[in-house]
Amino acid sequence: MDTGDAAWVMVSAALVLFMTPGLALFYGGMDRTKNVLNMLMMNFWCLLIVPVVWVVVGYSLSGQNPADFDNKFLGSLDFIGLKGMGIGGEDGGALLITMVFLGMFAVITPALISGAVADRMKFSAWAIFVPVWLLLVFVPVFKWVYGGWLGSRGSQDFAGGTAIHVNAGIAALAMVLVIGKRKGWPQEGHPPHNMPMVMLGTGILWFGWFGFNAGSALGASGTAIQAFLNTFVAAAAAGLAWAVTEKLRDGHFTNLGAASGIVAGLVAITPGAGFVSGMSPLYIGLIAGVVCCFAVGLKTKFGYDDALDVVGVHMVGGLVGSLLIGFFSSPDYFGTENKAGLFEGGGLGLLGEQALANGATLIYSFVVTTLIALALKHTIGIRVDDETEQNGLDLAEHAETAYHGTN
Amino acid sequence: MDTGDAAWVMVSAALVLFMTPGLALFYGGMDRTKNVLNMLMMNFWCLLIVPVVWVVVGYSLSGQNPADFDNKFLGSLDFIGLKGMGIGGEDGGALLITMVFLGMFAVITPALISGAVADRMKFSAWAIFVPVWLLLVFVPVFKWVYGGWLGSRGSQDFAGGTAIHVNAGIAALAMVLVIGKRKGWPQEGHPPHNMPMVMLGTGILWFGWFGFNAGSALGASGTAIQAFLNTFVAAAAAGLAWAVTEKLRDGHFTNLGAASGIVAGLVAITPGAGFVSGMSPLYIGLIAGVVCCFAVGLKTKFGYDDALDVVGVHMVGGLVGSLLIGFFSSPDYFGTENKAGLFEGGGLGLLGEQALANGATLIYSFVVTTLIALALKHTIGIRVDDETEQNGLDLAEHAETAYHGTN
Amino acid sequence: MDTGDAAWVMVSAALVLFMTPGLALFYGGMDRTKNVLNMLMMNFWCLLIVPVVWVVVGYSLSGQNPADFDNKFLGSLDFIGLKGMGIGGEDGGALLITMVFLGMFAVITPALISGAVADRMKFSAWAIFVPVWLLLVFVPVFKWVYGGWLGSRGSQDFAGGTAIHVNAGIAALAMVLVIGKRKGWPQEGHPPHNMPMVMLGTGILWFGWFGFNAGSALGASGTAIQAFLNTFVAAAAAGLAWAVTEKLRDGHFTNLGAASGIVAGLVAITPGAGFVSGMSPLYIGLIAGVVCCFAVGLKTKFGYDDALDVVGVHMVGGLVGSLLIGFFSSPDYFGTENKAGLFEGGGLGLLGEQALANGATLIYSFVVTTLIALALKHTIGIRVDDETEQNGLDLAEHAETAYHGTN
Amino acid sequence: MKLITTIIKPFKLDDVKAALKDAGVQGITVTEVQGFGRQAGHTEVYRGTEYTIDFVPKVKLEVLADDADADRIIGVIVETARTGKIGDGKVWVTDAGHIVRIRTGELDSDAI
Amino acid sequence: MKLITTIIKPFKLDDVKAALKDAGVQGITVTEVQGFGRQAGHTEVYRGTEYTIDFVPKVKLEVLADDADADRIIGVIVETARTGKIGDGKVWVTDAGHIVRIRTGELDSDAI
Amino acid sequence: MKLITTIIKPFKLDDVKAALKDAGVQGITVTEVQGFGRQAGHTEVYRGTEYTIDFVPKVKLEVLADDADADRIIGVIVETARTGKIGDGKVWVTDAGHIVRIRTGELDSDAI
Ligand SMILES: Nc1ncnc2c1ncn2[C@@H]1O[C@H](COP(=O)(O)OP(=O)(O)O)[C@@H](O)[C@H]1O
Ligand SMILES: Nc1ncnc2c1ncn2[C@@H]1O[C@H](COP(=O)(O)OP(=O)(O)O)[C@@H](O)[C@H]1O
Ligand SMILES: Nc1ncnc2c1ncn2[C@@H]1O[C@H](COP(=O)(O)OP(=O)(O)O)[C@@H](O)[C@H]1O
Repeated sequence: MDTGDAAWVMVSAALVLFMTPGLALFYGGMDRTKNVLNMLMMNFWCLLIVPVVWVVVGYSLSGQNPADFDNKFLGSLDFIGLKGMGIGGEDGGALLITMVFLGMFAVITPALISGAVADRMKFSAWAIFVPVWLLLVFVPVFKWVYGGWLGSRGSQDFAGGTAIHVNAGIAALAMVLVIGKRKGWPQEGHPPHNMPMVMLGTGILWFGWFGFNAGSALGASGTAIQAFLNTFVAAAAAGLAWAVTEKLRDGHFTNLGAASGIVAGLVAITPGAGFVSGMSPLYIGLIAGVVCCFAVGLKTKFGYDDALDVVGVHMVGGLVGSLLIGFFSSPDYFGTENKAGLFEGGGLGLLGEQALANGATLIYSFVVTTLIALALKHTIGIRVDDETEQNGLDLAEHAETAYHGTN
Repeated sequence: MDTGDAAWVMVSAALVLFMTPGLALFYGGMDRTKNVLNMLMMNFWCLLIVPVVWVVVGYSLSGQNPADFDNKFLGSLDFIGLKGMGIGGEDGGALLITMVFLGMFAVITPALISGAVADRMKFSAWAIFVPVWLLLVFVPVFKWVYGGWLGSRGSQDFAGGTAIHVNAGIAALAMVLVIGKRKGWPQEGHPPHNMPMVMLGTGILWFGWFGFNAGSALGASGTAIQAFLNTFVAAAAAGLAWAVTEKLRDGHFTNLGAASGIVAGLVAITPGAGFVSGMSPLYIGLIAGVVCCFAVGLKTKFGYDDALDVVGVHMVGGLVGSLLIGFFSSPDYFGTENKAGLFEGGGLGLLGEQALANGATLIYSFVVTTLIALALKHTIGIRVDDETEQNGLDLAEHAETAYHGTN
Repeated sequence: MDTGDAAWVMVSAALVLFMTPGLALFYGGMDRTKNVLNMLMMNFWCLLIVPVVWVVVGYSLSGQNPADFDNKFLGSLDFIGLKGMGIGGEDGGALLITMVFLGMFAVITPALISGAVADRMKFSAWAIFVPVWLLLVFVPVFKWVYGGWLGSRGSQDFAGGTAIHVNAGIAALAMVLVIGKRKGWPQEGHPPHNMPMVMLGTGILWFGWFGFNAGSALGASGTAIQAFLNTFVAAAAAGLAWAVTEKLRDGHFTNLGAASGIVAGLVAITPGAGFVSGMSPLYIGLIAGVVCCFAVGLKTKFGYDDALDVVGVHMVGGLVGSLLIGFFSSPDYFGTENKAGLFEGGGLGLLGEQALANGATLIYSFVVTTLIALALKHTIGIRVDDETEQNGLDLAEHAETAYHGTN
Repeated sequence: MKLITTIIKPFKLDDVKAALKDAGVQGITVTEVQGFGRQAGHTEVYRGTEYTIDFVPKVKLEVLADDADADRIIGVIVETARTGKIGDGKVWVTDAGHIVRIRTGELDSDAI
Repeated sequence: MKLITTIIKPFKLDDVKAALKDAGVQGITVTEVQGFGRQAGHTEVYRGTEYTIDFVPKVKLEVLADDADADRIIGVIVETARTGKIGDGKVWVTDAGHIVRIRTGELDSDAI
Repeated sequence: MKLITTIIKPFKLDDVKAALKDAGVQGITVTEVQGFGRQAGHTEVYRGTEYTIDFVPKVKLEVLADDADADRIIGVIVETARTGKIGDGKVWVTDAGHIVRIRTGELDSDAI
């Protein structure tokens, strides 16, 4: 493996790993003092269980080993325990570091869901949910999109807009529909307990997202550079759009608006990061910022308690970005195997494929996630009791308190 | 573009991006509870607006495209919207990633100023100030120093001592002279509300500064390695010098002293990072640490309310480092197009050029920044009303509160 | 130097630098409000003093310059002040960036010890202890293990299990035996004052550890990739093992358990990061997680007040990982100069060497650290007075307070 | 004039505040406190070491009231703050004289 | 003996403390509290959702004083803490007996 | 009924709590406060600028007690909290009427 490519993929993998603690802080800061450790632990749990499941069986089933490229729905069991994979081959470890890089995505995808179920999900249920959902939802959808039936039809997803954000976002919706609303929601609400923590998390997320998107080029290539540039511009544009929308609508530029917009822009540019160029990332960011700013209001309208807006930011942002590929995809730079979008001289074909890929993901993920949630609900239970919810999950679920003052 | 170089420049750009949230925490921790979100938002605002302005028009005007190398005062409008720039050319995207890398500097330069105007500047004025200052001050000075009349005369500025730190530092002074002092200053003062936040910010800044300085070699070259080494040694030496100076003068080794010294050292090594070698970074760091430790006391002496010491650390540190190039610059390693400093067998010529470049920057930036500030003052107003200042800017300007305890 | 290798080693060095602020937060969050700044400053002190000592004399004495490879016990004084080292040579700066990379290890090794002596050590004593210990303990042990008598006999230590973690861990034990217990310990204890800070520190540590371990390949090679993978899997496995052990034993999955396990796994994989493959990192992580979870209980059993478990995590984790090389080392991928472990077709030879290397380190470090500590105790004093201990070290030692609310 | 002081469970704060408002109370001062009482504290385990936290987070409310209103107000508090579980807290009354509204200098009944 | 309690705006703390010191007061105990009263709270909007924060940050001061000094001290507080805007706060007095200085065991007047 | 209030040094909290428990006290309410008194505050220097922090962290304890127990309780507090150094704090007593246990509605002696 070329050393420059190896260096870039390793750095990118490290950056994506760092995103999960960043996400934990982003969510944890928005949460209340009494639940922040539960939020952190839901995210750290993904950091503990997913890598193990991934190297043992998840990677193999995800069908990302070239030997499984013919499969269209699932990988195989040929690579459980990384059988036969090493750095000694002639690829010098390229396959192995790709496996690790993808493993980082496997970590953060279920972690995204934690923001929706905040403040009321039993940790034991979460502990089981994560590996089960990983194998039953993340792994197949990932295969479909990358080298599977959706991808081969012609839909595009550079770094995981469909496979990760739409997938996690719709799963979050399924979860909150089964789990139900937090007590008192939406009459009462609770402002973020620690906004600087939210902003720190945002900074880490943006920083790490350069690895997420530009690392997905799997080398330090021109495509990586374009993805890097797009990640920079789209995040800023979306943050700007969200902040300005709020200023016009509510009267103030807010930190949470800036942070939310940045994340929405990062989500929206993810699917197209390596397929669009020029000012397209600017437009994608601006659109995503405005759309997501309004989308987070849907939960009160429709009455699903998506506590920290996983649906409004990740599902909607992912959909927006993924569909916009149908307009902005520019095959010039990225090779003709990629279709052109409507604005780049292509027809509606790509848009149709994008719609199909996302539609299939939405349906499959929603159905299977609902079934997992129901199974948990009717066996070990999925929701803490009222007293735990009132007093906070940190103490009851983890026997820990976030802040100890008088000592 | 060589993959190793591409990897290094991308990593460096990501590191520099991460510096702005780091700076936000560094400043925010030093600020008071009631103003911390305003401080964070001033920094995040730069992260939102600058990338957009940069790709649309800022980069083009900055004259950093080779086609504009003949211009000596300003770039052109030939590259607005990144016209004609892509990864398809034979440079494989080198120009594009350089554009992004420079964009990160464009983000953090106005952000530096926020520390000076803390606790009293209207956010609406800041929102306008940032893009205006970027185009009227940052962009021309950047051009002058890099490929413009100052640079071509022979002054040196490896990673932005003059173009960024001196420039932002003197602009900070201009701003506080127009805005005026905080109520009660200097009789009353307010210690940092969260020192661990300051130290976290310091850690992020140092980490990111490796990208800032060593990334400015624009490749993973020997020069990058030297700049990396210098960034390591100078920051430590300056932190040590500041901490020891305080210990001798005030009796204690303080965290804020260590943090301030580290930042002062990072600032001071920035201009010479790729031009000095051997033990020179050690000397530069030690000198900067001591000088800046005393320089932050000037504000009380002269009565300008530079709240978080942007002048004392960035302007003074930048000047110290830039002038010291005149002594320590060692062309042996860095090519003979670079002049030698006094201690390296050169004459006083380089020192003269350094003085001239910084002098020109000081004058231009001070005058134009003052004009911008006055224009804001006499139109939309530049300062919040007394009640907002008393109650804190977070609530009045952003309708947010940093910490919510009882929930 | 190949650009990809240069990029990777620079990135790794930056990542390792970032670990020390991460460690400061990890420890600081576990500490009490009144002592957190003292904890941070102990760590930042290493960031200030060690780089200076390292470039001036430490590196030279550590014998890591090829010219000193024949020495078996200590380097020489030939490279004080980096004499004769530059980027102009035909290695293009490879030696210089390696020197910086190793300097980052020199920074963090004494910093590790700070967690043990928390809450009671005089800062003036710490200020002297760090450079003295660096030169008298770190430097010689480092030489012995890397290119010295222990390494040449055949023991292996990829990234510093013996030279760094075992060394710092046993030194921590020596220190607390001389300094004595905190007032009230173990009857009273004090839960962490800020758990989110601990989790942030953990995230930074894991992120940085990719540089620590995979960077130790000193290039973007297959070995680096394997070390990267091992760092990912072992940390997760150990975190999982510790968290599950606590769940079974105490009833809850805790954040501190997850964090501690992650760090224990990172420590344990450090010595073997570039020598084991396949599922070995998984086993090493699982073993280290369980062993260290119990090892942190030893301090109450044996009555040594290792405040934040440096012995239980770093010494024990380092020993576990280092000895497990004797079982899992797989020379296939890493060159036949490396011995095979017991499970990989080797005999007990390697295990014996590992035991010897760690034994020698334990004895030497313990004895010399004890002597340094006693010398400090009987000269300037090593422990703060009771009142300072009661009121907190932040104010008395640093004239600073971590959090200022009412302002 | 009376000063009514009450210690309640934190999650009851919103309810009690609303009920007091409905009962005509125009001002309250709230403090976060730590309570020690019949309601057991809890145990936190960090790295296997148990820490007993004796204190339970509570909220203290102080209400200045006319003598005539005191009993009614106490009644409202008791009724609203009650969950019937240990740790619901206390209410008590002390005499308060010379109440002054700082803004206007109004006194006693006029000041509350 | 009297216990004078006052709720004031946080930014007035330094002034009131200084004025009390000038008035011969040798000790004060200060608590951060949340006030609810005529002074409206405020609204914070997070992601478009409005949260009404009813409480306003206030500071509570407690001063033990000789009976003879109480009125004077109240006067000083009222004068210094006044801004004339809603939310300036209250002062009130309660009787305090058996004041003991822990360090010396001194009582009442000698203990304050 | 009596309300005993005391200001003590924070590190004495555990001892005082234990002593009160031994003395039969079943409940305490604790508040973190800032004290100003004879014990000097301190100076913090940030970047060469001195900030004088007049306030010292203290802990306030409130204990409701039967009239008959008050003196004994005060004695226990004074004895346990004393270090003999400036800043040990104060104890004082106020009359408290109508104590109600919210959970049960029990009154006065039964409520504490
Ligand atoms: N004697 C007391 N003096 C002061 N505060 C008390 C006293 N007893 C209880 N409290 C306060 O009331 C709270 C609830 O008391 P507790 O005994 O736990 O339950 P309950 O009021 O239901 O009997 C305590 O946490 C404490 O804050
Ligand atoms: N009846 C009351 N009982 C206790 N505290 C009160 C009462 N009324 C007001 N306060 C306290 O005084 C503060 C100021 O009161 P407010 O009604 O807002 O203004 P003003 O005192 O100017 O009339 C409140 O925030 C609250 O802390
Ligand atoms: N007159 C007072 N009124 C209210 N609180 C007081 C008064 N005097 C002292 N205090 C409180 O008691 C604490 C200790 O008092 P201080 O004068 O420092 O020492 P000592 O009690 O040993 O004389 C102070 O920090 C303050 O909280």
